[in-house]
Amino acid sequence: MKLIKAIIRREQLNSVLKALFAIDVKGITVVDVRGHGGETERIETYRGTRVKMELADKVMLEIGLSEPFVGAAVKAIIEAARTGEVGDGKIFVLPIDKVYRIRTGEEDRAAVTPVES
Amino acid sequence: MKLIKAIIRREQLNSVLKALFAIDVKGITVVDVRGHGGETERIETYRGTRVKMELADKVMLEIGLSEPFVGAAVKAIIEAARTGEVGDGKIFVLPIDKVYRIRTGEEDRAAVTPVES
Amino acid sequence: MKLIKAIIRREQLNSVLKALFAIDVKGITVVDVRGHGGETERIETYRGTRVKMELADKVMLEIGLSEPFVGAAVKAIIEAARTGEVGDGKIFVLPIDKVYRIRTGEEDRAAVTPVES
Amino acid sequence: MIRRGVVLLAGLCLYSVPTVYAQDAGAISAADTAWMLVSTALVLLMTPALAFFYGGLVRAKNALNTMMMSFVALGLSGVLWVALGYSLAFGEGNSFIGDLSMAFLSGVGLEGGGHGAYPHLLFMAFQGTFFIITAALISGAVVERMRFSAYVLFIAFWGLLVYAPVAHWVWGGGWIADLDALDFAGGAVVHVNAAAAAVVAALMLKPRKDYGRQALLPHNVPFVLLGAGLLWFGWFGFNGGSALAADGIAGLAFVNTMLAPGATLVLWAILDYVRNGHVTAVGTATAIVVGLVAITPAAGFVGPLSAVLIGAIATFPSYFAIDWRARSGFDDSLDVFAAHGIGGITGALLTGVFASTAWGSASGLIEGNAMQVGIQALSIVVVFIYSGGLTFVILNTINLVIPIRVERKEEAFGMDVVNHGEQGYTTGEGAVLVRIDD
Amino acid sequence: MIRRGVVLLAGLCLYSVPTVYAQDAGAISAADTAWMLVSTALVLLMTPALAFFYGGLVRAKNALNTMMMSFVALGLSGVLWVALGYSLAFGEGNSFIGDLSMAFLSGVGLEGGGHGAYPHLLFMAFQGTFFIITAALISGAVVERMRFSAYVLFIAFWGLLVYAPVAHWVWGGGWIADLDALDFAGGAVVHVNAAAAAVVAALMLKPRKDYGRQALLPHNVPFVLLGAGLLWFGWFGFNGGSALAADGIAGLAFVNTMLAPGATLVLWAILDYVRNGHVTAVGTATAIVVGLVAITPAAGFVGPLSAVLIGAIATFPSYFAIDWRARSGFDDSLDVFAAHGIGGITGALLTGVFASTAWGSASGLIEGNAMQVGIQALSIVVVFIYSGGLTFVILNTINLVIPIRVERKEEAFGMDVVNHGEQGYTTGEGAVLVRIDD
Amino acid sequence: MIRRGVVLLAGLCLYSVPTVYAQDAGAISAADTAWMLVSTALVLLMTPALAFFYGGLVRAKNALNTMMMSFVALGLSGVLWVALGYSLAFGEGNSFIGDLSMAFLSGVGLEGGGHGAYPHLLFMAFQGTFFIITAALISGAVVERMRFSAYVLFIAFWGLLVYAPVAHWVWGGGWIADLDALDFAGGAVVHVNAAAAAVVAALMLKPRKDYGRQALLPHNVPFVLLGAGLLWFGWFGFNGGSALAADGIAGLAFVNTMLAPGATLVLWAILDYVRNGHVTAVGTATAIVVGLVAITPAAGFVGPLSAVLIGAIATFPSYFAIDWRARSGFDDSLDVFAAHGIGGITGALLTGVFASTAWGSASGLIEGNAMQVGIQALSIVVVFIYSGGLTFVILNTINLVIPIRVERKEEAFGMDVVNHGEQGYTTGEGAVLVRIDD
Ligand SMILES: Nc1ncnc2c1ncn2[C@@H]1O[C@H](COP(=O)(O)OP(=O)(O)O)[C@@H](O)[C@H]1O
Ligand SMILES: Nc1ncnc2c1ncn2[C@@H]1O[C@H](COP(=O)(O)OP(=O)(O)O)[C@@H](O)[C@H]1O
Ligand SMILES: Nc1ncnc2c1ncn2[C@@H]1O[C@H](COP(=O)(O)OP(=O)(O)O)[C@@H](O)[C@H]1O
Repeated sequence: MKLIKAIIRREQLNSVLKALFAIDVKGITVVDVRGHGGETERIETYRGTRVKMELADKVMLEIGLSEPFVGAAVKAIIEAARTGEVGDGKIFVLPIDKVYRIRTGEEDRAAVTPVES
Repeated sequence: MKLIKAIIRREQLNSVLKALFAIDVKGITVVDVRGHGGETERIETYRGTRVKMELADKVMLEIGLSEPFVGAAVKAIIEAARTGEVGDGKIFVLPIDKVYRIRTGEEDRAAVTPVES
Repeated sequence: MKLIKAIIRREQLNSVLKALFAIDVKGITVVDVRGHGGETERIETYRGTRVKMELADKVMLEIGLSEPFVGAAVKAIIEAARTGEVGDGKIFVLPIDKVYRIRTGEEDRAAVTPVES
Repeated sequence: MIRRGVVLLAGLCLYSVPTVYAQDAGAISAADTAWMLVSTALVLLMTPALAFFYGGLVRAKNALNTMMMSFVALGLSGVLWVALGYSLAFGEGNSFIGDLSMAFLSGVGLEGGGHGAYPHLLFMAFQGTFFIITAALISGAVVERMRFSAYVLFIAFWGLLVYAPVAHWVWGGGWIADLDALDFAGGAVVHVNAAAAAVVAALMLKPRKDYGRQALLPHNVPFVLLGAGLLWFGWFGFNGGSALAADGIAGLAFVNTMLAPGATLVLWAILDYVRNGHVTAVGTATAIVVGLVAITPAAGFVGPLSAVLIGAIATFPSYFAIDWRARSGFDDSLDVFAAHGIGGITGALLTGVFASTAWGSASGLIEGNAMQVGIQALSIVVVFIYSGGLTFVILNTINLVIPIRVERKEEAFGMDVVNHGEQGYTTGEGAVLVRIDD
Repeated sequence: MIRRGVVLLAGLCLYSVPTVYAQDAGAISAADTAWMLVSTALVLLMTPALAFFYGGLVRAKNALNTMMMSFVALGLSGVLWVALGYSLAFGEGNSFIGDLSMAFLSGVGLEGGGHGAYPHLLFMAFQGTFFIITAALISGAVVERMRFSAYVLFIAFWGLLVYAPVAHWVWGGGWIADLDALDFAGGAVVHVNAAAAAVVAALMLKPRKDYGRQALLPHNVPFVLLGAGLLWFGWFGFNGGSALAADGIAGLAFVNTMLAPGATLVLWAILDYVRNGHVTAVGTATAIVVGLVAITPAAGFVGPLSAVLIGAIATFPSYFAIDWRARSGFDDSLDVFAAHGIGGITGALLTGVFASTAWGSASGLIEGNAMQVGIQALSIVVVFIYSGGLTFVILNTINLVIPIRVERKEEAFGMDVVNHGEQGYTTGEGAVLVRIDD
Repeated sequence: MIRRGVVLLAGLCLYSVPTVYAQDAGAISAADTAWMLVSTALVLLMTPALAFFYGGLVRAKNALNTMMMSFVALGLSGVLWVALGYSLAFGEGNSFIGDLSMAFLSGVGLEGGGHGAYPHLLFMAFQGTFFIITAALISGAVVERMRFSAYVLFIAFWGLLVYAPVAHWVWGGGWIADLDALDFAGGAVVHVNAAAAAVVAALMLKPRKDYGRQALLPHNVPFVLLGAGLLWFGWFGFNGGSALAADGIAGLAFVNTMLAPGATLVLWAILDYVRNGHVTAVGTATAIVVGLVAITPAAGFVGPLSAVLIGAIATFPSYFAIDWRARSGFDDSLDVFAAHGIGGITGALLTGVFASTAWGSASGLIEGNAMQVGIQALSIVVVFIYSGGLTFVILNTINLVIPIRVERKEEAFGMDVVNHGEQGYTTGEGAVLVRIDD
């Protein structure tokens, strides 16, 4: 089992979700984050106080997946999130030891297989 | 050392916290997240614009623990977070290489043992 | 490749960012979180409803780094985030299997090397 | 020279010569018209203000629902007032209720009348704004769990079956007016009346599912302060306009409306500080409302120092009532009873104590008219029982058709999404357009 | 006795004797002055109110820009009105446009005049608040993509080249006044006028890049409700003040302004409920504005029951126009056309239907004057075409100098950061002070 | 015919015949009463408005504390005004201070008096709203670090020891009135007075611990705009009401209050654009306030074009003062000095320049009365020194009892939690109910 953490632009979120649903990745958690990377800095001024904004709004997806699906998911994310400009973001794939579905107590692979709802 | 990531319903947060405190898990970080899973979709309408809300408000707990405590913590979370309806959430257990307590610089197990305050 | 997760005080964020930039760590993601640890509890009262606030505002940094940089980054964070009072936070170092840069599709080490912008 | 005669007359017709309210045409004073125009606008603004006062106090997932409970009254109650309410309240009728002689504004024109030297139509509108806000006040007791459609039905019937007759009793020439009870701007008609309905509704709906188990905290205290500030502003029209002329009594009512809440604010802050170690913002906003409620029945009858005293005294019962209520099983969610009920009762009784012919048109206990306190008490008790009783009947009847309470699951979800299909604060992330081809 | 003579006169000079607006000195009535002072303040407040109504409807990253489009008009349009606008609109001139006789307020003093028994200067200010808000209304069509500097230029030229002449036609003794068209407080001058500009501007700017592809949702619905509440409050000055005296007609216009939006609110809620299963808060706020727009041209000409009818009838075209628009390719982002255009047209036509000498100074269709509807229609059509046409010319001209639309990338970034160098809601986290040594 | 005589008289008694303010009974004009009722309500609303203007500018963790610093004045200062303040300011007394003849409103009744043709009590209330907001204005300099209890004590003493005498000097028949200094609505009494206290308080409290090291940004700019909009609205009562009658001078003061901030807004936007490349929303809100401050002393003394000029000229010193201050070590956190001090000084001096008997009751430099500028300057300097000096004494005295500044750790935590035991925006997550059994 792997955990995909993908940091992407907020405005790409909807297309990434669509791309993931299309390949049947349906369990997704989304976190609002802010990031610093290679993007050009923004200057803002508030009543004479001039500041450089080091952080840009991003969104982070966290997805628990069994190994075979990881490649397709990464590919889907990269395609849907890419604009080609600096700031498109990163994907990290982390190992997971164990997964539980809270509702049923199911573990591991069973836990991330979506129910028919 | 392990990192427990538990995605649960917001309205269960307080009971989960209470359950964790009860088994002496006292170092906890909480993140507001939104999730997509098997829950029924919500339709909302704003001045003629009809939208399907793919994400539901959830909350994610992140807890660094030494191995022996993981089982009990997972059990406590599952029990306190469960409502039995689709959308109760998931728990992921990830391996941790190293832990530091910032205040003291202590490492690993010492770092996550709560101080007496 | 490692993922550093550092939970720190919000008011220390700017100094931590500065310290990281100083050692050329430039890819950083920041999440607003709330945490429970050893801090003294806060009582608040709303129209006769008295509550104990179990969570304090914190901020979590997530940084993907190749191994050689981890030590320096952890050191920089600890130094910049420390106030010496309970509540300074924790750092977790997690293993990463794979990293992708969305803009280019580059993998692993190349993916986290900042572009010249 | 103060126009004592006119003032006296105005005072008198306010609480005891209501039969002249009706058709007799009369001259218009441009100045009185100007003031009544402004007052009506100010009172209308109080309903959006209440939406913010209440809306800030609930959780974010119920903010729109709470605000809508006030906003819907602006339309629904406004239309009902024109159709039937005004005539039922101010039509000649009998001592219990008006009649349908002015239904659909029949005969309500631009001529001045017994109500004052400004267009009759404007008097109708001014009174309509009271009808609207009284209905909206009740919502504070039922937020976060009452089904919106049931609420809408409820305020429609309550307005016609409870507010209209009670207004008739007190201001429309009914039996309470005949008793010479003093209610300058609606201590009984508005506040006690709404509070009684609130108590019954809260009891019938039962506590919110998380009440007493979880902390249900205000999602936006600045909104609460905004609401309190705008309520205060609007209340100058509520009390000042109730003089029905731009005269000395209007000045008196106005100034008392400024002073009483100030005194309440100070006392409340002291109590807060002594008991919690903190002066709270939510407490300050609440204090302002309590002071405004307490001075409402008294505004044009008592002197300014009495107003300060009324504001100060009224602090105590409401403060401790809220304190007790929050720890009790009685989920009057936004404390309509403690603020408007207890505040209104305190104010009405103290009107009977402090009323002074040195300022207004009637005497209270301090001028030797002990009876007045009894009359005040009687009027409150009857209004409370009538409003509470009818509320019980109306809600039970509605419950036969529409369950007045949403389901547990819906409550967890939040009233905004469940009842209104929208959220107060959205980012659009994760929202996918639905194409409909109709 | 109602001062029918005075009322009639006031009514008459409002829509057909505009040449007396100018210099002839006259007595001042303190009461009329008081009411016009209040009315002017109320109308001025409508522009910040609009900022919140519009600002709540956009995404958070564009909130300040949207609000600034209203706020900037308070300064820019205010100054232009003093310099040229007032004279162009209300100077004697010819039947198409005023003149420069009162440019820079030359001859505009504190004496009363043909416009009413209060200082001429105050009349200028009252009319100035209309000039300001009309410009701001247009912004609803262009938010989230129009470059701020181009917008500023646009409203400057539009105000002088479009608003001033149109106001002259209708209120300044121009040809529409000569036709005896009825426009009590600006159905054509304000709402249809702004809506025509909005349509053309929206078409020229093209849809927002995400329009129709992503859900563009309101970031703060409570702000929308706050805006609607304050707009309603301010509109009492807009319509009530347009009687230009504290008389019966002011009372009538005022009460109609309270009743019509109430009726719209109820009907809109029913439509919402029937079609979506929910009464929405955004819909309620929209309904209030539509009702206010529809009653604007009629306010002092029709009776209160007609006002209720106008409010009710006006619900339908605007409701379905919004419904259609949201699914169309026409990105009139905040529905200026559906609310102000269609609402204004409906109101103007219905004024021609319901105008009644029993209440105001003119007859409509129901009193046998079928012609009036035609006159109303003609005035609307001409205003619409003139405003739309000139908007096209002005925007194209500006576009030669400054691109009226920001770049795609800037649009993604948000207008607040790009156009104003600030954000509406910041935490300061990640913000590093920049030291400048100048 | 303009009632020039009356106008002149009104003007005169405003700044030089204050001894007649006291007891002599007189007739009441309903129209003047109506306007003074409205004006008083408008000025009262300015304090909640200020709470939002200031509250939006601070960080979220200090929002309630900042707002409470204004709200608490509504109660505390209101009660103190009734008890002592009014009598100290407007009692006959001597040329330095009033007396206690009207303490606890002794002899303040509903009769008209030398202050105008409306109830004396209402004059007391109108002046009371000035007392309240002046205290609240100071808070902008001390937010995010001053202990709330110390602040409360401070404004209590400052009000009685500084505001009351200064108001007496200028409006209560004191020595500045005798000099014929012109201060229509409080340039010196309100703005310069508060700004001097702000400067001293900011210096004594020292900068916030993060000041100059971290970016301290506004948490909610829409609140700042809301505050600015409501302040402008309320200021019509502040300046317009200071005519103390619904006459031509009220009209003049009112219109000037509309035009001057418009001019400031435009100039500020241009400066912003030229220097930063952006027109900022925070700048716009600030410009509105600066324009309002600058026109305050002049409102009823200068013509409308002079008002535009005053608004325009006043932009420059305040703009550059803010710009400098933000980069200096002087943590006048919300720029009370730059906005109210410099704005007030500029306005007071320009009143001495532009005052014109063609409009008001006095001549300035442009009409050859060069002396007037000197008188204006003198009055400002004395007020500034007196207020600053006493502030120093009062704060030092309080500091002996209660440390006026919170601890560093508390400052990091946020004033809302530390001083008020609550937060502005909560979700209730992680909040556990505490059961108390008392
Ligand atoms: N090493 C990293 N660790 C964590 N987050 C990162 C890292 N590098 C980039 N990010 C996140 O990705 C976002 C975009 O990265 P950036 O380097 O600007 O773009 P690109 O990948 O196109 O060069 C950043 O804002 C940050 O949130
Ligand atoms: N594979 C996954 N990866 C990440 N988060 C997930 C995953 N599956 C579910 N979640 C999170 O858990 C929440 C509840 O999951 P869901 O599948 O709806 O319920 P259940 O576990 O009861 O079937 C989701 O909203 C999402 O936030
Ligand atoms: N075991 C843990 N797992 C996850 N987060 C933790 C853990 N321990 C502490 N934290 C986070 O760190 C913050 C500070 O920790 P705390 O124990 O209060 O301070 P200290 O490390 O100084 O003893 C907490 O508020 C919480 O967010």
